[in-house]
Amino acid sequence: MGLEPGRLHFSWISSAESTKFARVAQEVTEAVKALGPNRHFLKEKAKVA
Amino acid sequence: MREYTDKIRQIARRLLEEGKVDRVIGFKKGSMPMMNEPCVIRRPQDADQLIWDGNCGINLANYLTGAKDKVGVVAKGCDSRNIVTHIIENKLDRDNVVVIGVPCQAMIDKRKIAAAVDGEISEVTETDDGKVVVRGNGFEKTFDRAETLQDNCAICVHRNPVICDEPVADPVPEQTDVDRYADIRAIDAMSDAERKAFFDDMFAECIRCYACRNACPLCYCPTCFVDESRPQWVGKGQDENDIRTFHFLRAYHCAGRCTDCGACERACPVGIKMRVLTRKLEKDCKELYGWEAGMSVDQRPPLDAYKPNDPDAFIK
Amino acid sequence: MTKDVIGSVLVVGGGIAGMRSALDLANSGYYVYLLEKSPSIGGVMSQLDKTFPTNDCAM
Amino acid sequence: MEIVRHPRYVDESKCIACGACYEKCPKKIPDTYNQGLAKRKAIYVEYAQAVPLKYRIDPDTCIYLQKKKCGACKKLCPTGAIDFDMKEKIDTLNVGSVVLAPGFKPFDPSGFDTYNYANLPNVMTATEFERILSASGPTTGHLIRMSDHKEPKKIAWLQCVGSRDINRCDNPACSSVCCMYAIKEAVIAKEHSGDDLDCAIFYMDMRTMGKEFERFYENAKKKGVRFIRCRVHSIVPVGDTGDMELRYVTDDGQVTTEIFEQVVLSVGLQTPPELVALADRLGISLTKGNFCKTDPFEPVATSREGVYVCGAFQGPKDIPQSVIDAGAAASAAGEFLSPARNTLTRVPEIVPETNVINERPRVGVFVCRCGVNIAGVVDVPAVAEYARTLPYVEFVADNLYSCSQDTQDIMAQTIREQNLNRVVVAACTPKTHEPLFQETLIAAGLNKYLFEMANIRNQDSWVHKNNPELATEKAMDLVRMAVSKAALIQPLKETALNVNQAALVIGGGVSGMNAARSLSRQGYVTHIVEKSDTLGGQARNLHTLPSGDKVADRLEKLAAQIEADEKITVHLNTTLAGVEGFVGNFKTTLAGNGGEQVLEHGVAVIATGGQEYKPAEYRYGEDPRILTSLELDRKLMDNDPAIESARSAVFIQCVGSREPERPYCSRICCTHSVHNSIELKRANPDMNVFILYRDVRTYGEKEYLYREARELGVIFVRFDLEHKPEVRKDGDRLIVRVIDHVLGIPMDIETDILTLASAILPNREEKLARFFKVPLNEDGFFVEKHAKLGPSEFATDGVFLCGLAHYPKPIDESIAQARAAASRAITLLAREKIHTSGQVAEINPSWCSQCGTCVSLCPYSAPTFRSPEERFWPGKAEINPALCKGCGLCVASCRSGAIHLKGFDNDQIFAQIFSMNEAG
Repeated sequence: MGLEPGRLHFSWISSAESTKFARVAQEVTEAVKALGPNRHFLKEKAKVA
Repeated sequence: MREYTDKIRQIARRLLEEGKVDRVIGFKKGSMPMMNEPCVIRRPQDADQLIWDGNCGINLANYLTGAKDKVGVVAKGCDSRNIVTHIIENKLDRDNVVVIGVPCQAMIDKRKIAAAVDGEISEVTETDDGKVVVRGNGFEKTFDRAETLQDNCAICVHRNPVICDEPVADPVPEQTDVDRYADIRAIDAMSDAERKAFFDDMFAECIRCYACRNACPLCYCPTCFVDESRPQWVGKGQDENDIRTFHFLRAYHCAGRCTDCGACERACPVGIKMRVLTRKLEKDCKELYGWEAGMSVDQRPPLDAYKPNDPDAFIK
Repeated sequence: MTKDVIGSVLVVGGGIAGMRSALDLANSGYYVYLLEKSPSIGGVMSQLDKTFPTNDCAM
Repeated sequence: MEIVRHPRYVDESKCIACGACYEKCPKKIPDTYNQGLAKRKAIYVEYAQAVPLKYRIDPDTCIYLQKKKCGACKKLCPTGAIDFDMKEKIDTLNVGSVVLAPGFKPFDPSGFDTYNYANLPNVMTATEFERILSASGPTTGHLIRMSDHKEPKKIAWLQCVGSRDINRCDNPACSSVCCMYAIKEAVIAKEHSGDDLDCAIFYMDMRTMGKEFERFYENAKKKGVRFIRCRVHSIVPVGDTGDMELRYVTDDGQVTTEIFEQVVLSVGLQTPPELVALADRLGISLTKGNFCKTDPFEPVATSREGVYVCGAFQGPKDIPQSVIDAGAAASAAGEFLSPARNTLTRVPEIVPETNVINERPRVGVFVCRCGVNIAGVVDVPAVAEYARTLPYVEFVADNLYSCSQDTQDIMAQTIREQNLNRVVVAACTPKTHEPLFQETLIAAGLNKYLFEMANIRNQDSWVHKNNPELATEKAMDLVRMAVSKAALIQPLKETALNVNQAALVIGGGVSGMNAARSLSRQGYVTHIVEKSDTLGGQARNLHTLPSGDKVADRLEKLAAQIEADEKITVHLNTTLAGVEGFVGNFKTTLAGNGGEQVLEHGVAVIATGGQEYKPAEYRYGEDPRILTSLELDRKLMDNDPAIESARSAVFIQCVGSREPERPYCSRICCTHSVHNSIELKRANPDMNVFILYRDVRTYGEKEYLYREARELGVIFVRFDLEHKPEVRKDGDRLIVRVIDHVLGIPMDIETDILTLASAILPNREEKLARFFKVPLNEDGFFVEKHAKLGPSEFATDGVFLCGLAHYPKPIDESIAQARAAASRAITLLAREKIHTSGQVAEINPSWCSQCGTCVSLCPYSAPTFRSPEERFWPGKAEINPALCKGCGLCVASCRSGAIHLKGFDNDQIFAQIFSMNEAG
């Protein structure tokens, strides 16, 4: 639908896989940081006077 | 077509006479060409109002939602699949419905025809040799019927009714050599920027009239998500994000349920081709779960059930 | 069977079997003493990585 | 009973598991939890999820306890929990019964010099290998070998190390679990290191006789795990490469050598000497293999009354079987103590609840310092100050330790004095502490759901300890989010449902009768429904058990007990015609004997059994000398002269089992045939007896039978699926042809009795499955709640499972499971009332479109449709709070947005998200 790839991630992580959780969280954060701010589907904030 | 009409009238009359149904839903001639209207017949003597031709595209399952009385309904392939979905989703009791099954020879697209001629059309006739003759103020034009079909009918692979109590004719051959997803694959192959541009263009005309939703036999929620205010899932304005949210979410709500009857596109006053959304999901359901909507009253759509072997390749 | 039995049970071992047994007994209305020689319960199962056939995490 | 309480040297009531002591403890020692593969300190918790999460000092390695020096932990401990003066204490407990679940010890292979376990770092035991695979293990789940931390490319598993071995160790029994765990380790190792990892398992017989095990085995083969049938003699190091050479003989007799980079020894299960001593002290008898001796009809009773056993001490077994035993032991102890039920348990006092509905929110925020755990990083006073500025916050306090008993009392008092009606605690994790704080709310007269927690320790101060400013800012964000949700939370009601105290057992076989007897002995009225005209089920077709017991005698006794039991009603020739209701309140219609009858009951046990496969192969039915296993039993029971006169007998194994169309092992047939072969040899020592097998699966101590059969001269010939034996008739002669696996040539055996060890089939109780909303698997057996932890119950509350309906199993295991099912059922019945959780889904009927997605999707069958005749909202879906687990699946799936999850309402979650957004 035109959402940039890399902005949606899925992963199975069990409650005991803390290291995996940390790793996936890192990976997702880095992937999203690399993409930079979202360019699509931005809604202009309503301007309040 | 004449035989279909005669047979439908005959069946409807008999069902009403025998008291098997309280009413029959079918089509009657509209006041304008190519504008047949759904109609409800309650008395045997009114059965002769019923007709059948290439302008009976409206999905009559839409008129069955929540029916409590005995209803006879004229149904082509897609209508019958929506009736099945209705039965699965408790919108209809199988015992309350008599399906008058029409092996469908595809519907013609009034917009294609109107666009191909200049001037007001006064009469459209379909000939037995597969031609469509269009007459209007000072012109007459003949088309190959195959060229005037609705987009969804051209690629239809289930023309015969899935459930049928009163067959109108012998089944027609199904199309086996059509590619239902050529355009979907093209969109899949686009880059995200191209795809965004594609959808920007596609939704540019949307006026949020919700005709697509209202025409869809699957959209029967008492309160649609777009009308909810707590929480407000979708803004009410013409913001492009809200328009997209509406269309994408509506398509997702139809995932695994849509029969590609084409009601949404037919209803759209500005000609948005939103079937690419529902067909993308249809394609995924077929490829991932081997599922086609409305083919059996015993099975719920794949997204309504969990199986341990559901594909999960997208999960890392 | 004597009728004046004591309504408590000593469960020796805090592995999967001991824990299950203790929980069942406690939930059935008996006071349970669960004995474990190491400082925490869980037994060998807690040392396993995953368990077949579902490859669920053992923890 | 006298028990010794070993000193922990840490006061459990004070220790808050902050870890400050661990940080500073200077003593590093091998970590026993990680099989010595990693280091830990002398003060330690075994693993991060340990229960209780309290530190302990190892007196053997602690510098202070050994030399009276150091004491760093004592100086550092913020709560003063360290107490070096703790002494061993001897407590005397008066108990009515004892359950022994002391487990096993993995076999120590250091004594096997040919395996070089003691010398080669890359030879490890399977338990050590588990730790290597584990994310919480010494390598955080990276599959590397110990010598050089390289990722091995080739791993070998050697089976039966310390099992089925009388030459090098005295453990003749099979450990039952090693085949499966080796396959599992190989599969997981491949998942870790990729498909090109070469995994080879060297085995004697592949014993995958448990439920779904055979499929797992077949899948492992498909995934490329190599299975090599050979017992490897020795492990030889290859220079100083760290690699090892194995010599083995392939199926076709070729001697091969292969180099592996890692070798895993599949060590067996054995009873450690201290347990043997304990058994001696308790005066209970053991088997030859030092496992606890039990009777097949009383599988969890030791030789001493009131002392029960479960788990691997009863015999080598896997987790599901241990869990089944555990339930059985609990039930047996419960039966023994039934008159004293609820005499020693305690009931908490109830504080009346204040009505806060329609009150303006008055939020109290308690920010916890957790000693230095939070306050060392996060500026707690600043967070508290900030909390004061938030809307609806009326009171803020910071506590040193919110979880300590005195703070709890103060909190309850504050809630009362300040008239607080919502409470936020910013502290550690709700996973461990939410229930505690909810208790405080209850004590203060507040509904326990008027509580929200912000995790500013585990998710903040611990992970951002190097960035205090950021951590403080994040703590403020978390508190703001929690407060914004708290303002919107509502008190939730937990409805209480009465549990009907009667039980229904479906099936009157050994399993059903045992389940019923356990239920009745614990005081519950029980109904048995049996479709045939007698009790006994399949066991009626069995002759003797390996223990020598005549099944008929024991069965008769059991049936007589059932019939004499006043609390048990037996309904013969009866089936179920319909089931309504749910846990605690079932209404079942019984049909039979010319009428229908409605029975109300609180729980149901499904014990519908199985049946024998009637073979279509091996010329079954064409000759009276070709029998199924049960038909042979019948002949043995009737002392048929054909037995005595037979000169030769052949058994063919795996008839209808482990075939593509029935890919499961029937578990009992190997033992059954081996046992019957012994019976035949005993009846006629001159008879030539052959057993044609694929793998001999005489697991556990059944291995003794296999040995005995071989000693008596029974000949075992192996075949494989591609070369199955052929049966032909030559005139009057019945001939079986099999390809001898040693010689590789066809061998003709003339036989007078041909026994086909045919599969156990499920009864495919589809109707029953629909009635109770419980699933059947592909093979037609019922699917339990959890393969490991819930083998005797269903995911549907109040419905339990045992016997062959679950999976093929011998009588002792069926009885254990029957009693386990009863035990699980009793935990429900004993409660008399069930309280639903407050956090359940609720349907707004005016928005419900009746599409049925929730009804189809819910794993717990909580949503149903109202009757179409109902006056209000006919036909709409509704959720039974007694069945709802609050998982939220229906909420997410509802297109109409009609379902919401109480306690996690959209507005509450949105409030949290929107207030997070302010973080910028």
